[in-house]
Amino acid sequence: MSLLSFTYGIFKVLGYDLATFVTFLIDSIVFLLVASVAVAGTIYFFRKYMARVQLRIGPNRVGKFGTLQLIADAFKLFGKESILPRLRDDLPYKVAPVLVFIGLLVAFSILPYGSLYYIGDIFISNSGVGIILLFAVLAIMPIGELLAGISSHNKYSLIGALRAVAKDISFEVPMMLSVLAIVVMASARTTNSLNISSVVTSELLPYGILEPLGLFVFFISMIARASYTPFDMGESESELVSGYSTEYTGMRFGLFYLGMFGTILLGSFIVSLFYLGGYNGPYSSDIGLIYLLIKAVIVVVISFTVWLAMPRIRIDKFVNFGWKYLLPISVINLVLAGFLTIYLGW
Amino acid sequence: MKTGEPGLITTTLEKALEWGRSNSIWPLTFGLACCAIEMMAVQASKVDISRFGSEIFRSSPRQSDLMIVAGTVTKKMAPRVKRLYDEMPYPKYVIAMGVCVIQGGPYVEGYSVVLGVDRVIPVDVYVPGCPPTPEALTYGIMTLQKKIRGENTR
Amino acid sequence: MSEWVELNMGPQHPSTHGVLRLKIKVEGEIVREVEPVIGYLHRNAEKLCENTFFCDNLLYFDRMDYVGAPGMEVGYLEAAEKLLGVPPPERAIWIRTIMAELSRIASHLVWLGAYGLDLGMLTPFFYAFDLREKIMTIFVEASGSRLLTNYCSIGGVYQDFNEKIVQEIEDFINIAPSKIEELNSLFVKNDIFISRTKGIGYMSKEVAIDYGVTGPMLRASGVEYDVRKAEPYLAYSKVNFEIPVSSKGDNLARFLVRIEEMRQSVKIISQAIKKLPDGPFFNPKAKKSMMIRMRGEGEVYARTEASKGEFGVYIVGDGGVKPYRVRVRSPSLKNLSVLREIGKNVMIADLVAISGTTDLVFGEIDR
Amino acid sequence: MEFQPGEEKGKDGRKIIKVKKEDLLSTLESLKKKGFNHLSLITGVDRKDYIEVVYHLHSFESNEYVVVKTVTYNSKVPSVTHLWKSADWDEREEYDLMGIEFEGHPDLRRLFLPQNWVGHPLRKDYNMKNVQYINMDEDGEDYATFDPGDGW
Repeated sequence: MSLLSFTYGIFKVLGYDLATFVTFLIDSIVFLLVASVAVAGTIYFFRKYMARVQLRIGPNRVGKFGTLQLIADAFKLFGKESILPRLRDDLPYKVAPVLVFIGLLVAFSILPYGSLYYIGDIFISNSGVGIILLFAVLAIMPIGELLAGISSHNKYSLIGALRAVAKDISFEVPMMLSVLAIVVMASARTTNSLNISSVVTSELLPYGILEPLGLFVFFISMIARASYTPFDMGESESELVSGYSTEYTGMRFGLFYLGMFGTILLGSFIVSLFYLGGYNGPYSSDIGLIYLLIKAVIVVVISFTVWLAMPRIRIDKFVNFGWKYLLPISVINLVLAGFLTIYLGW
Repeated sequence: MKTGEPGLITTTLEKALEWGRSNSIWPLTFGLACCAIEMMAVQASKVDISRFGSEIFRSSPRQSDLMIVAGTVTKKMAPRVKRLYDEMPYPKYVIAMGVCVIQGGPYVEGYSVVLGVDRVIPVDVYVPGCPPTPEALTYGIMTLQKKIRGENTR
Repeated sequence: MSEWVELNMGPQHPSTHGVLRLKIKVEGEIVREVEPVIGYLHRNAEKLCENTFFCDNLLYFDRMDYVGAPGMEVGYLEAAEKLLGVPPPERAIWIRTIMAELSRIASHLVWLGAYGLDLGMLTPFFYAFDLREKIMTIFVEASGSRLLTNYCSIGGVYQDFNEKIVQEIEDFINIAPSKIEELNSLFVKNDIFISRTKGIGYMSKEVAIDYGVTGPMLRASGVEYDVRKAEPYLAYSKVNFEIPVSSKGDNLARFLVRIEEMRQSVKIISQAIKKLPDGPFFNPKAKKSMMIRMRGEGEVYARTEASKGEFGVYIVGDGGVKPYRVRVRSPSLKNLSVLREIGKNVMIADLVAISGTTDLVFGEIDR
Repeated sequence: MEFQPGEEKGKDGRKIIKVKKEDLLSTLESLKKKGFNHLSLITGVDRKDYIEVVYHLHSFESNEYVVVKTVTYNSKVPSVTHLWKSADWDEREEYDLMGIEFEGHPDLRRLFLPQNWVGHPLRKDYNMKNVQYINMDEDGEDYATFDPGDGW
């Protein structure tokens, strides 16, 4: 029983073809809405959490406790004038924010979310090569940042884009190696070790305990992917004004903004799925989603705390760090994972 | 329906937009002089501007809605103020903070001070004081909110 | 040469603390040349001072270093009172010492918060401003104004310290050290902060002296020079304090020197509040009706240690009720001019970090 | 009051050395050799028919302070940037506001005001009624105009 078959059961009267189509359509729409609301909730939570950390109150004028703040922001951003720089590169300039946001949503729809009482397993796509797909989609988002930086005809944006690319190159390889270690370990227990849900189901002991080095590398990579402090060299508010998104106005900027927070949430889900045991636990067939959500929220809080407390690292130091520390660590991690798998039979 | 009378949906949308705009004013990080310190104090813990949804100080004029002209505008700075104002997307608002910005303040007799920023850009709300207290600036922002919503500010 | 890209930072830029404009030439990420362009806050204070009474000129000095206004007032009055011949009574001297030290802490706190923002740390700013609010309440209680106090006046102070102010200052002394430690540990216990500041922006002793750098920047380069010790004014010869000196000359040294200065200032205040003598708080020669009739002749140069460095005021009087010429030695101007030297061949991110440690306040640079 | 070379004590107790313009450089050089390595301030005082130029020097080693004063009738003074780098911006500022030309300064431009600003504001004969405006060209450089014109 899964979300898909649950919906399919409702529309069964329409016949197989139509029912399948309607099922996927409706599920995707519902899913996109839920994902968008979740991202908005992350932003709201961040603003409240930031305020608390900084001895402030945070938004409290719109709605109870300011819960409608994000809706107000969205309305305002929709109503803003869209200024297009005169010397822009038109197509990339317009595509870039969409690319970032679409990449984010697609990545959300690849993940499995465990199960909840009557709805059953919650997923949209249970691809057999989910891990490859996920990281392929994640690799789209920096392309959006790069396009935004290059096409807006602004020196700050250009430097921001160059930094973003330098940063991406230096953490992608360690990130992929640490994921590979997970696939290696999962392959001992499941036949389909590239499917995300079978990987998660196979981790009776969270992989974060078995390979803490991998967790370390992966968490840092996720911070760098979402690009907040200490690794927000692409935006670097105090140096490059706003980095690659300097020239963007209105909702186009809003998409970048959503994309950033969405990536934090996405990263937290991925970290808790791969390294913290995901939705496994007692009665996981009933309340697996709750386990996952709790873990994700914890990771989100840790991420925000890191964001608020850390200064920005310099780009060359990060590149150094990526190649000189993260890469060897992730290689060691991979070797250890192979060792564990072969000799200890994990 | 008579022509020229806005329909229900239009008015509702208009109201919603006004509500959104008034509750999510993102100021530009733009401090000129003394008043900028009080503008920073408005961000800080005691007078917390984030309650009104304005804590996101954007440093790029492209993403900000409100320009708080905080501090004396000199003649050398005035073209820049105007350019920054031009770079902001509509709808945009300006708060003139402090007497220097309103009419020149103590520097009114000088040779290099603009006698009021309203000679360069249009101003929505004037906040007098030298410098205005953070509370005064907060009141200015609340007045601006009322103005955006079309309420009577008196 | 042709591959260098010209980049304009400012006058509106989040890291320039006001209206500094840096014309920089970058090669990739590395800054090859930096030229500060100033004058965007040139408010002709020196000219206006010539057309205003001695007593009213104080307001232009308030607006110079606006984050530490009482310190500037003290600087002006040191010169003006010598010129006019109305020395302040003992109690006023001690009150001014307390106010000057409070303003030094306030100024360093603003700098600390802004420096955190420069480096991308969001939170210390709020903690610093939270502590600064305590000083602001003292200022409000004493003078009625938060920022530009206009508290000291020729021949004394505007009004006496009452019980409440003394109580508030004592409260501040009690909480300040622990809060300063907390702020300090927010920064120095962070490895990334250390990597951003240690060894970055090195300024040698020779360069610092040659460019006329003063204040914490000079002391961080290993010169033990503080006007409070070298030429004691106010009550500084009667209190115990130390001058923090570091020989490292980098960003971290400048940071630590400023933190230590805050601690020393708290120490000075706690001594001064105990020694605060009774007596009149203004010189009867300078009562309000006499204020605008005071005449000064000759020339006087007085220097004080403001939060940014050596703040000098040179007043020439021609026997009239208004000064003939007022000239201000602005510490930030000299501290900024050295940026051409130490801001070369560093990365853009480091340039921001370096210009952050110079602690610029534009009211004082451009005047 | 006629200008006489010599030494005197100021009202604030500082030693004032008065020198002729021709002897200025040699005096300052010998002072620098004596250890006065901190040039604190350069001031120009417009005395209507001549301009006084005042140098404030300090020595870190011996903690001494000395004021050197000279006068110029044609508003030209030799530059001391080769002795103290700190003189660079001071001289530019005095050139900007007081109109003293420092001969031998490597880069004598106005510091605060745009390059084509008319007059030197701190001169006593500067006409404040003559309002000038500043505009910005495409490259971000300023120029002063008497015509309010565009943007004002």
